[in-house]
Amino acid sequence: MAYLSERPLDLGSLVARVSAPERGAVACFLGTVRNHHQGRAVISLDYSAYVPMAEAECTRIVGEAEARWPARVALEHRLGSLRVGDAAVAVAAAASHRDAAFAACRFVIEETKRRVPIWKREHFADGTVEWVDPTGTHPAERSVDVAADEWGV
Amino acid sequence: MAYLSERPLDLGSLVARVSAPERGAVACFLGTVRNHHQGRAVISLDYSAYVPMAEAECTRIVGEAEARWPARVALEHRLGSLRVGDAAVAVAAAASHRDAAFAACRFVIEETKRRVPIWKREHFADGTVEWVDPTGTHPAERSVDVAADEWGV
Amino acid sequence: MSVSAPPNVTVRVLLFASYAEALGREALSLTLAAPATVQAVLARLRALPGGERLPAQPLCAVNLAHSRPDTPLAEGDEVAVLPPMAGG
Amino acid sequence: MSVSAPPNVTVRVLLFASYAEALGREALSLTLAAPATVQAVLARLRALPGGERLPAQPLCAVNLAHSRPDTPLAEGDEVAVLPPMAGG
Repeated sequence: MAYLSERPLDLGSLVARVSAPERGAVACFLGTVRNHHQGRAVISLDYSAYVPMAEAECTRIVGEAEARWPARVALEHRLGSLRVGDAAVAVAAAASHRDAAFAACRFVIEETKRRVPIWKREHFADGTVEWVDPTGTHPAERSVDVAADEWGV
Repeated sequence: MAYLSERPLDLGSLVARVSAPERGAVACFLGTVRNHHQGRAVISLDYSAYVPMAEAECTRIVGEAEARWPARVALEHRLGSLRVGDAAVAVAAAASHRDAAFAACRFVIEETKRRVPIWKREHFADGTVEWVDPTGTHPAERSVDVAADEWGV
Repeated sequence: MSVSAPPNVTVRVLLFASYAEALGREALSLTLAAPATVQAVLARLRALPGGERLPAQPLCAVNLAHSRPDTPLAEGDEVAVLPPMAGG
Repeated sequence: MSVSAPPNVTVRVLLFASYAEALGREALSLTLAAPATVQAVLARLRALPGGERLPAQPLCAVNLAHSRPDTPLAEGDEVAVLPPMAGG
Protein backbone atom coordinates (compact mmCIF):
# COMPACT_ATOMS: atom_id res chain seq x y z
CA MET A 1 0.00 0.00 0.00
CA ALA A 2 1.48 3.34 -1.08
CA TYR A 3 -0.94 5.73 0.62
CA LEU A 4 -2.58 3.62 3.32
CA SER A 5 -0.59 2.48 6.31
CA GLU A 6 -1.21 0.13 9.21
CA ARG A 7 1.70 1.69 11.10
CA PRO A 8 2.10 5.08 12.80
CA LEU A 9 2.54 7.97 10.36
CA ASP A 10 5.82 9.89 10.30
CA LEU A 11 5.48 13.46 9.03
CA GLY A 12 9.26 13.80 8.81
CA SER A 13 9.52 11.01 6.26
CA LEU A 14 6.80 12.61 4.12
CA VAL A 15 8.65 15.93 4.24
CA ALA A 16 11.88 14.19 3.26
CA ARG A 17 10.15 12.50 0.32
CA VAL A 18 8.99 15.79 -1.25
CA SER A 19 11.98 17.96 -0.37
CA ALA A 20 14.50 18.99 -3.01
CA PRO A 21 17.11 21.76 -3.37
CA GLU A 22 14.90 23.75 -5.74
CA ARG A 23 11.80 23.55 -3.49
CA GLY A 24 12.20 25.96 -0.58
CA ALA A 25 8.64 25.85 0.78
CA VAL A 26 7.02 22.82 2.42
CA ALA A 27 3.43 23.02 3.72
CA CYS A 28 2.19 20.09 5.81
CA PHE A 29 -0.99 18.92 7.43
CA LEU A 30 -1.44 16.40 10.18
CA GLY A 31 -4.90 15.21 11.23
CA THR A 32 -4.97 13.59 14.66
CA VAL A 33 -7.69 11.79 16.61
CA ARG A 34 -9.57 14.30 18.74
CA ASN A 35 -10.87 13.54 22.21
CA HIS A 36 -14.35 14.81 21.35
CA HIS A 37 -16.93 14.63 18.57
CA GLN A 38 -20.13 16.66 18.64
CA GLY A 39 -19.78 17.20 22.36
CA ARG A 40 -19.12 13.56 23.28
CA ALA A 41 -15.88 12.17 24.70
CA VAL A 42 -14.02 9.89 22.28
CA ILE A 43 -11.66 7.10 23.43
CA SER A 44 -10.47 5.59 20.15
CA LEU A 45 -11.25 5.20 16.45
CA ASP A 46 -11.13 2.31 13.98
CA TYR A 47 -10.32 3.23 10.38
CA SER A 48 -11.18 0.86 7.54
CA ALA A 49 -11.02 1.32 3.78
CA TYR A 50 -11.97 -0.13 0.43
CA VAL A 51 -8.24 -0.50 -0.04
CA PRO A 52 -7.74 -0.83 -3.82
CA MET A 53 -10.13 2.02 -4.58
CA ALA A 54 -8.67 4.18 -1.78
CA GLU A 55 -5.19 3.67 -3.22
CA ALA A 56 -6.46 4.54 -6.72
CA GLU A 57 -8.25 7.64 -5.47
CA CYS A 58 -5.19 8.84 -3.52
CA THR A 59 -3.09 8.39 -6.66
CA ARG A 60 -5.60 10.50 -8.61
CA ILE A 61 -5.69 13.25 -5.96
CA VAL A 62 -1.90 13.55 -5.76
CA GLY A 63 -1.73 13.57 -9.56
CA GLU A 64 -4.34 16.32 -9.79
CA ALA A 65 -2.49 18.45 -7.22
CA GLU A 66 0.84 18.04 -8.97
CA ALA A 67 -0.76 18.91 -12.33
CA ARG A 68 -2.45 22.02 -10.95
CA TRP A 69 0.48 23.43 -8.95
CA PRO A 70 4.26 23.20 -9.48
CA ALA A 71 4.54 21.06 -6.36
CA ARG A 72 5.54 17.59 -5.16
CA VAL A 73 3.02 15.98 -2.82
CA ALA A 74 3.14 13.10 -0.33
CA LEU A 75 0.03 11.68 1.35
CA GLU A 76 -0.50 8.93 3.91
CA HIS A 77 -3.61 7.73 5.73
CA ARG A 78 -3.58 5.41 8.71
CA LEU A 79 -5.81 2.33 8.96
CA GLY A 80 -6.68 0.22 11.98
CA SER A 81 -7.25 1.16 15.61
CA LEU A 82 -6.08 4.63 16.69
CA ARG A 83 -6.14 6.31 20.07
CA VAL A 84 -6.68 10.00 20.90
CA GLY A 85 -3.71 12.02 19.64
CA ASP A 86 -2.58 9.49 17.03
CA ALA A 87 -2.07 10.85 13.51
CA ALA A 88 -4.75 9.64 11.09
CA VAL A 89 -3.65 11.49 7.96
CA ALA A 90 -0.50 13.35 6.90
CA VAL A 91 0.14 15.53 3.85
CA ALA A 92 3.33 17.29 2.75
CA ALA A 93 3.55 19.56 -0.30
CA ALA A 94 6.83 21.11 -1.44
CA ALA A 95 7.22 23.87 -4.01
CA SER A 96 9.52 26.73 -4.94
CA HIS A 97 7.07 29.20 -3.43
CA ARG A 98 4.78 28.99 -0.44
CA ASP A 99 1.56 29.91 -2.27
CA ALA A 100 1.79 26.72 -4.32
CA ALA A 101 2.86 24.63 -1.33
CA PHE A 102 -0.07 25.77 0.82
CA ALA A 103 -2.61 25.48 -2.02
CA ALA A 104 -1.53 21.97 -2.98
CA CYS A 105 -1.49 20.83 0.66
CA ARG A 106 -4.97 22.20 1.32
CA PHE A 107 -6.38 20.68 -1.88
CA VAL A 108 -5.03 17.24 -1.03
CA ILE A 109 -6.44 17.11 2.50
CA GLU A 110 -9.85 18.41 1.35
CA GLU A 111 -10.10 15.95 -1.55
CA THR A 112 -8.84 13.08 0.61
CA LYS A 113 -11.62 13.64 3.11
CA ARG A 114 -14.20 14.01 0.34
CA ARG A 115 -13.26 11.28 -2.11
CA VAL A 116 -11.23 8.49 -0.56
CA PRO A 117 -13.32 5.49 0.57
CA ILE A 118 -12.24 5.35 4.21
CA TRP A 119 -14.60 4.95 7.15
CA LYS A 120 -14.22 5.38 10.86
CA ARG A 121 -16.00 3.97 13.85
CA GLU A 122 -15.82 5.98 17.06
CA HIS A 123 -15.63 4.42 20.49
CA PHE A 124 -17.15 6.87 22.95
CA ALA A 125 -16.39 7.16 26.64
CA ASP A 126 -20.02 6.17 27.38
CA GLY A 127 -19.37 2.75 25.81
CA THR A 128 -21.26 3.31 22.57
CA VAL A 129 -19.68 2.68 19.15
CA GLU A 130 -20.81 4.57 16.05
CA TRP A 131 -19.89 4.92 12.39
CA VAL A 132 -19.03 8.53 11.60
CA ASP A 133 -21.08 10.25 8.89
CA PRO A 134 -19.40 13.59 8.12
CA THR A 135 -22.23 14.56 5.77
CA GLY A 136 -24.21 15.16 8.95
CA THR A 137 -27.38 13.94 7.29
CA HIS A 138 -29.11 10.63 7.49
CA PRO A 139 -27.71 8.73 4.50
CA ALA A 140 -31.16 8.41 2.95
CA GLU A 141 -31.37 12.21 2.64
CA ARG A 142 -28.40 12.37 0.27
CA SER A 143 -29.70 12.33 -3.28
CA VAL A 144 -27.70 10.75 -6.04
CA ASP A 145 -27.65 14.08 -7.87
CA VAL A 146 -25.86 15.79 -5.03
CA ALA A 147 -23.45 12.89 -4.88
CA ALA A 148 -22.90 12.96 -8.64
CA ASP A 149 -22.23 16.70 -8.56
CA GLU A 150 -19.73 16.31 -5.77
CA TRP A 151 -17.90 13.58 -7.58
CA GLY A 152 -17.98 15.20 -10.95
CA VAL A 153 -19.42 12.04 -12.51
CA MET B 1 16.30 32.45 22.77
CA ALA B 2 12.76 31.16 22.45
CA TYR B 3 12.17 31.70 18.73
CA LEU B 4 15.68 31.98 17.30
CA SER B 5 17.93 28.96 17.18
CA GLU B 6 21.59 28.38 16.32
CA ARG B 7 20.87 24.66 15.93
CA PRO B 8 19.00 22.69 13.21
CA LEU B 9 15.23 23.07 13.40
CA ASP B 10 13.09 20.04 14.22
CA LEU B 11 9.53 20.27 12.87
CA GLY B 12 8.50 17.25 14.95
CA SER B 13 9.30 19.01 18.20
CA LEU B 14 7.27 22.08 17.14
CA VAL B 15 4.32 19.81 16.28
CA ALA B 16 4.64 18.08 19.66
CA ARG B 17 4.66 21.45 21.44
CA VAL B 18 1.30 22.56 19.96
CA SER B 19 -0.47 19.20 19.90
CA ALA B 20 -3.22 18.38 22.39
CA PRO B 21 -6.12 15.89 22.56
CA GLU B 22 -8.68 18.57 21.69
CA ARG B 23 -6.74 19.89 18.69
CA GLY B 24 -7.14 17.48 15.77
CA ALA B 25 -5.67 19.64 12.99
CA VAL B 26 -2.03 20.69 12.73
CA ALA B 27 -0.85 22.84 9.80
CA CYS B 28 2.90 23.32 9.41
CA PHE B 29 5.30 25.25 7.26
CA LEU B 30 8.97 24.64 6.66
CA GLY B 31 11.11 27.11 4.73
CA THR B 32 14.35 25.62 3.45
CA VAL B 33 17.37 27.14 1.70
CA ARG B 34 16.85 26.97 -2.07
CA ASN B 35 19.63 26.29 -4.54
CA HIS B 36 18.70 29.30 -6.65
CA HIS B 37 17.74 32.96 -6.28
CA GLN B 38 16.69 35.10 -9.22
CA GLY B 39 18.26 32.66 -11.64
CA ARG B 40 21.61 32.38 -9.86
CA ALA B 41 22.98 29.26 -8.15
CA VAL B 42 23.15 29.53 -4.34
CA ILE B 43 25.65 27.59 -2.21
CA SER B 44 24.86 28.74 1.33
CA LEU B 45 23.23 31.48 3.40
CA ASP B 46 24.17 33.34 6.58
CA TYR B 47 21.28 34.47 8.77
CA SER B 48 21.75 37.21 11.35
CA ALA B 49 19.24 39.05 13.53
CA TYR B 50 18.70 41.95 15.87
CA VAL B 51 18.11 39.28 18.46
CA PRO B 52 16.17 41.03 21.26
CA MET B 53 13.83 42.77 18.82
CA ALA B 54 13.40 39.60 16.73
CA GLU B 55 12.42 37.68 19.87
CA ALA B 56 9.98 40.44 20.85
CA GLU B 57 8.47 40.55 17.36
CA CYS B 58 8.05 36.74 17.23
CA THR B 59 6.31 36.87 20.60
CA ARG B 60 3.94 39.52 19.26
CA ILE B 61 3.21 37.57 16.03
CA VAL B 62 2.44 34.33 17.89
CA GLY B 63 0.26 36.27 20.34
CA GLU B 64 -1.65 37.93 17.50
CA ALA B 65 -2.26 34.58 15.78
CA GLU B 66 -3.47 32.92 18.97
CA ALA B 67 -5.79 35.88 19.68
CA ARG B 68 -7.24 35.85 16.17
CA TRP B 69 -7.76 32.08 15.79
CA PRO B 70 -8.52 29.36 18.38
CA ALA B 71 -5.08 27.86 17.76
CA ARG B 72 -1.77 27.13 19.47
CA VAL B 73 1.27 28.21 17.48
CA ALA B 74 4.99 27.36 17.59
CA LEU B 75 7.60 29.26 15.57
CA GLU B 76 11.34 28.86 15.19
CA HIS B 77 13.87 30.64 12.96
CA ARG B 78 17.41 29.48 12.41
CA LEU B 79 20.44 31.78 12.68
CA GLY B 80 24.01 31.27 11.46
CA SER B 81 25.35 29.55 8.39
CA LEU B 82 22.95 27.27 6.46
CA ARG B 83 23.49 25.13 3.41
CA VAL B 84 21.06 24.35 0.59
CA GLY B 85 18.22 22.19 1.92
CA ASP B 86 18.61 23.25 5.56
CA ALA B 87 15.44 24.47 7.28
CA ALA B 88 15.52 28.24 7.94
CA VAL B 89 12.08 28.66 9.50
CA ALA B 90 9.45 26.31 10.90
CA VAL B 91 5.86 27.00 11.97
CA ALA B 92 3.28 24.65 13.48
CA ALA B 93 -0.31 25.66 14.26
CA ALA B 94 -2.76 23.30 15.95
CA ALA B 95 -6.50 23.82 16.26
CA SER B 96 -9.73 21.87 16.57
CA HIS B 97 -10.46 22.50 12.90
CA ARG B 98 -8.25 22.78 9.86
CA ASP B 99 -9.46 26.21 8.70
CA ALA B 100 -8.07 27.80 11.85
CA ALA B 101 -4.89 25.74 11.74
CA PHE B 102 -4.11 26.70 8.13
CA ALA B 103 -5.02 30.37 8.62
CA ALA B 104 -2.90 30.75 11.74
CA CYS B 105 0.05 28.96 10.14
CA ARG B 106 -0.10 31.13 7.02
CA PHE B 107 -0.42 34.34 9.06
CA VAL B 108 2.61 33.50 11.18
CA ILE B 109 4.94 32.74 8.26
CA GLU B 110 3.84 35.87 6.35
CA GLU B 111 4.25 38.17 9.35
CA THR B 112 7.56 36.57 10.30
CA LYS B 113 8.99 37.32 6.87
CA ARG B 114 7.57 40.85 6.93
CA ARG B 115 8.23 42.01 10.48
CA VAL B 116 11.03 40.10 12.19
CA PRO B 117 14.45 41.81 11.95
CA ILE B 118 16.41 38.97 10.37
CA TRP B 119 18.77 39.35 7.43
CA LYS B 120 20.45 36.92 5.11
CA ARG B 121 23.57 37.01 3.01
CA GLU B 122 23.70 34.69 0.03
CA HIS B 123 26.86 32.98 -1.15
CA PHE B 124 26.50 32.34 -4.88
CA ALA B 125 28.22 29.66 -6.90
CA ASP B 126 30.04 32.40 -8.84
CA GLY B 127 31.83 33.45 -5.64
CA THR B 128 29.86 36.63 -5.00
CA VAL B 129 28.21 37.36 -1.65
CA GLU B 130 25.13 39.58 -1.38
CA TRP B 131 22.66 40.77 1.22
CA VAL B 132 19.13 39.76 0.24
CA ASP B 133 16.57 42.54 -0.19
CA PRO B 134 13.13 40.91 -0.59
CA THR B 135 11.53 44.30 -1.26
CA GLY B 136 13.18 44.01 -4.66
CA THR B 137 13.79 47.74 -4.76
CA HIS B 138 16.92 49.69 -4.08
CA PRO B 139 16.58 50.61 -0.40
CA ALA B 140 16.59 54.34 -1.24
CA GLU B 141 13.40 53.89 -3.26
CA ARG B 142 11.40 52.80 -0.23
CA SER B 143 9.64 55.82 1.19
CA VAL B 144 8.95 56.08 4.86
CA ASP B 145 5.22 56.33 4.13
CA VAL B 146 5.21 52.93 2.49
CA ALA B 147 7.18 51.55 5.39
CA ALA B 148 4.86 53.16 7.92
CA ASP B 149 1.80 51.75 6.16
CA GLU B 150 3.29 48.28 6.15
CA TRP B 151 4.08 48.41 9.81
CA GLY B 152 0.87 50.01 10.85
CA VAL B 153 2.76 52.70 12.72
CA MET C 1 -34.79 -18.90 -36.13
CA SER C 2 -35.16 -18.88 -32.35
CA VAL C 3 -34.73 -15.75 -30.27
CA SER C 4 -32.05 -16.46 -27.66
CA ALA C 5 -32.87 -15.57 -24.04
CA PRO C 6 -30.99 -12.51 -22.80
CA PRO C 7 -27.78 -13.64 -21.08
CA ASN C 8 -27.30 -13.22 -17.36
CA VAL C 9 -24.58 -11.05 -15.77
CA THR C 10 -22.91 -12.10 -12.54
CA VAL C 11 -21.20 -9.38 -10.51
CA ARG C 12 -19.32 -9.26 -7.23
CA VAL C 13 -20.86 -6.84 -4.69
CA LEU C 14 -18.84 -5.33 -1.83
CA LEU C 15 -20.37 -3.68 1.24
CA PHE C 16 -18.48 -1.52 3.72
CA ALA C 17 -18.72 -0.06 7.19
CA SER C 18 -22.32 0.71 8.24
CA TYR C 19 -23.75 -0.91 5.09
CA ALA C 20 -21.88 -4.16 5.75
CA GLU C 21 -23.22 -4.02 9.28
CA ALA C 22 -26.80 -3.37 8.04
CA LEU C 23 -26.80 -6.36 5.68
CA GLY C 24 -24.66 -8.59 7.89
CA ARG C 25 -22.09 -9.30 5.21
CA GLU C 26 -19.18 -7.68 3.37
CA ALA C 27 -19.43 -9.39 -0.02
CA LEU C 28 -21.83 -11.38 -2.15
CA SER C 29 -22.34 -12.45 -5.76
CA LEU C 30 -25.46 -11.42 -7.66
CA THR C 31 -26.69 -12.73 -10.99
CA LEU C 32 -28.82 -10.21 -12.85
CA ALA C 33 -30.72 -10.24 -16.12
CA ALA C 34 -28.91 -8.34 -18.86
CA PRO C 35 -28.72 -5.42 -19.46
CA ALA C 36 -27.72 -4.91 -15.82
CA THR C 37 -27.04 -1.59 -14.05
CA VAL C 38 -25.91 -0.38 -10.65
CA GLN C 39 -29.55 0.47 -9.92
CA ALA C 40 -30.51 -3.19 -10.41
CA VAL C 41 -27.87 -4.26 -7.89
CA LEU C 42 -29.27 -1.80 -5.35
CA ALA C 43 -32.82 -3.09 -5.91
CA ARG C 44 -31.63 -6.63 -5.17
CA LEU C 45 -29.73 -5.53 -2.08
CA ARG C 46 -32.83 -3.77 -0.76
CA ALA C 47 -34.77 -7.01 -0.93
CA LEU C 48 -32.26 -8.72 1.41
CA PRO C 49 -32.66 -8.73 5.21
CA GLY C 50 -31.36 -5.35 6.46
CA GLY C 51 -31.43 -3.95 2.91
CA GLU C 52 -34.15 -1.50 3.86
CA ARG C 53 -31.49 0.37 5.88
CA LEU C 54 -29.63 1.41 2.72
CA PRO C 55 -30.25 5.03 1.70
CA ALA C 56 -32.28 5.84 -1.42
CA GLN C 57 -29.21 6.39 -3.61
CA PRO C 58 -25.97 5.37 -1.95
CA LEU C 59 -22.63 6.20 -3.56
CA CYS C 60 -21.38 3.29 -5.65
CA ALA C 61 -18.23 2.39 -7.53
CA VAL C 62 -17.73 -0.05 -10.39
CA ASN C 63 -14.24 -1.49 -10.77
CA LEU C 64 -12.74 1.17 -8.42
CA ALA C 65 -14.29 4.20 -10.17
CA HIS C 66 -17.29 6.19 -8.99
CA SER C 67 -20.48 5.21 -10.81
CA ARG C 68 -24.03 6.44 -11.44
CA PRO C 69 -27.29 4.48 -11.02
CA ASP C 70 -27.44 3.81 -14.78
CA THR C 71 -23.83 2.70 -15.11
CA PRO C 72 -24.00 -0.58 -17.10
CA LEU C 73 -22.49 -3.74 -15.67
CA ALA C 74 -20.58 -6.52 -17.42
CA GLU C 75 -19.82 -10.07 -16.33
CA GLY C 76 -17.34 -10.12 -13.46
CA ASP C 77 -17.60 -6.43 -12.54
CA GLU C 78 -16.93 -5.41 -8.94
CA VAL C 79 -19.70 -3.19 -7.58
CA ALA C 80 -18.95 -1.43 -4.26
CA VAL C 81 -21.62 0.31 -2.19
CA LEU C 82 -19.97 3.13 -0.25
CA PRO C 83 -21.17 4.81 2.94
CA PRO C 84 -20.30 8.54 3.25
CA MET C 85 -16.50 8.89 3.30
CA ALA C 86 -15.03 9.62 6.72
CA GLY C 87 -11.28 9.71 6.17
CA GLY C 88 -8.96 12.28 7.70
CA MET D 1 17.43 84.68 35.73
CA SER D 2 19.59 82.92 33.16
CA VAL D 3 18.18 80.72 30.41
CA SER D 4 19.73 77.25 30.77
CA ALA D 5 21.19 75.63 27.63
CA PRO D 6 19.09 72.76 26.27
CA PRO D 7 20.40 69.46 27.65
CA ASN D 8 22.06 66.91 25.42
CA VAL D 9 20.71 63.38 24.78
CA THR D 10 23.09 60.45 24.30
CA VAL D 11 21.69 57.37 22.50
CA ARG D 12 23.09 54.02 21.44
CA VAL D 13 22.82 53.36 17.70
CA LEU D 14 22.84 49.84 16.22
CA LEU D 15 23.49 49.06 12.57
CA PHE D 16 22.79 45.71 10.90
CA ALA D 17 23.58 43.70 7.80
CA SER D 18 24.15 45.88 4.71
CA TYR D 19 23.96 49.09 6.76
CA ALA D 20 26.66 47.90 9.17
CA GLU D 21 28.75 47.04 6.14
CA ALA D 22 28.14 50.45 4.54
CA LEU D 23 29.23 52.37 7.64
CA GLY D 24 31.91 49.89 8.68
CA ARG D 25 30.55 49.45 12.20
CA GLU D 26 27.73 47.75 14.09
CA ALA D 27 27.25 50.17 16.98
CA LEU D 28 28.08 53.71 18.04
CA SER D 29 27.03 56.30 20.57
CA LEU D 30 25.67 59.67 19.45
CA THR D 31 25.10 62.76 21.52
CA LEU D 32 22.37 64.98 20.11
CA ALA D 33 20.92 68.33 21.08
CA ALA D 34 17.52 67.99 22.76
CA PRO D 35 14.79 67.56 21.65
CA ALA D 36 16.25 64.63 19.69
CA THR D 37 14.41 62.43 17.16
CA VAL D 38 15.13 59.40 15.00
CA GLN D 39 15.47 61.78 12.06
CA ALA D 40 18.33 63.57 13.81
CA VAL D 41 20.16 60.27 14.32
CA LEU D 42 19.82 59.48 10.61
CA ALA D 43 21.16 62.93 9.65
CA ARG D 44 24.23 62.33 11.81
CA LEU D 45 24.76 58.83 10.35
CA ARG D 46 24.60 60.25 6.82
CA ALA D 47 27.46 62.59 7.62
CA LEU D 48 29.71 59.63 8.51
CA PRO D 49 31.92 57.86 5.92
CA GLY D 50 29.64 55.42 4.03
CA GLY D 51 26.53 57.12 5.42
CA GLU D 52 25.55 58.31 1.96
CA ARG D 53 24.69 54.67 1.21
CA LEU D 54 21.79 54.69 3.67
CA PRO D 55 18.37 54.99 1.98
CA ALA D 56 16.31 58.17 2.33
CA GLN D 57 14.13 56.78 5.10
CA PRO D 58 15.32 53.46 6.46
CA LEU D 59 13.18 51.48 8.87
CA CYS D 60 14.16 52.21 12.47
CA ALA D 61 13.29 50.89 15.90
CA VAL D 62 13.60 52.56 19.29
CA ASN D 63 13.96 50.25 22.28
CA LEU D 64 12.85 47.20 20.21
CA ALA D 65 9.67 48.78 18.77
CA HIS D 66 9.22 50.14 15.25
CA SER D 67 9.56 53.94 15.14
CA ARG D 68 8.84 56.91 12.86
CA PRO D 69 11.23 59.71 11.83
CA ASP D 70 9.70 62.05 14.43
CA THR D 71 9.78 59.54 17.30
CA PRO D 72 11.38 61.44 20.21
CA LEU D 73 14.47 60.07 21.91
CA ALA D 74 15.42 60.08 25.58
CA GLU D 75 18.78 59.62 27.26
CA GLY D 76 20.00 56.03 26.91
CA ASP D 77 17.54 54.97 24.18
CA GLU D 78 18.61 52.22 21.78
CA VAL D 79 18.05 53.25 18.15
CA ALA D 80 18.34 50.45 15.56
CA VAL D 81 18.55 51.12 11.82
CA LEU D 82 17.04 48.13 10.00
CA PRO D 83 17.68 47.00 6.43
CA PRO D 84 14.68 45.35 4.70
CA MET D 85 13.77 42.18 6.62
CA ALA D 86 14.84 38.97 4.94
CA GLY D 87 13.81 36.20 7.32
CA GLY D 88 12.20 32.95 6.24
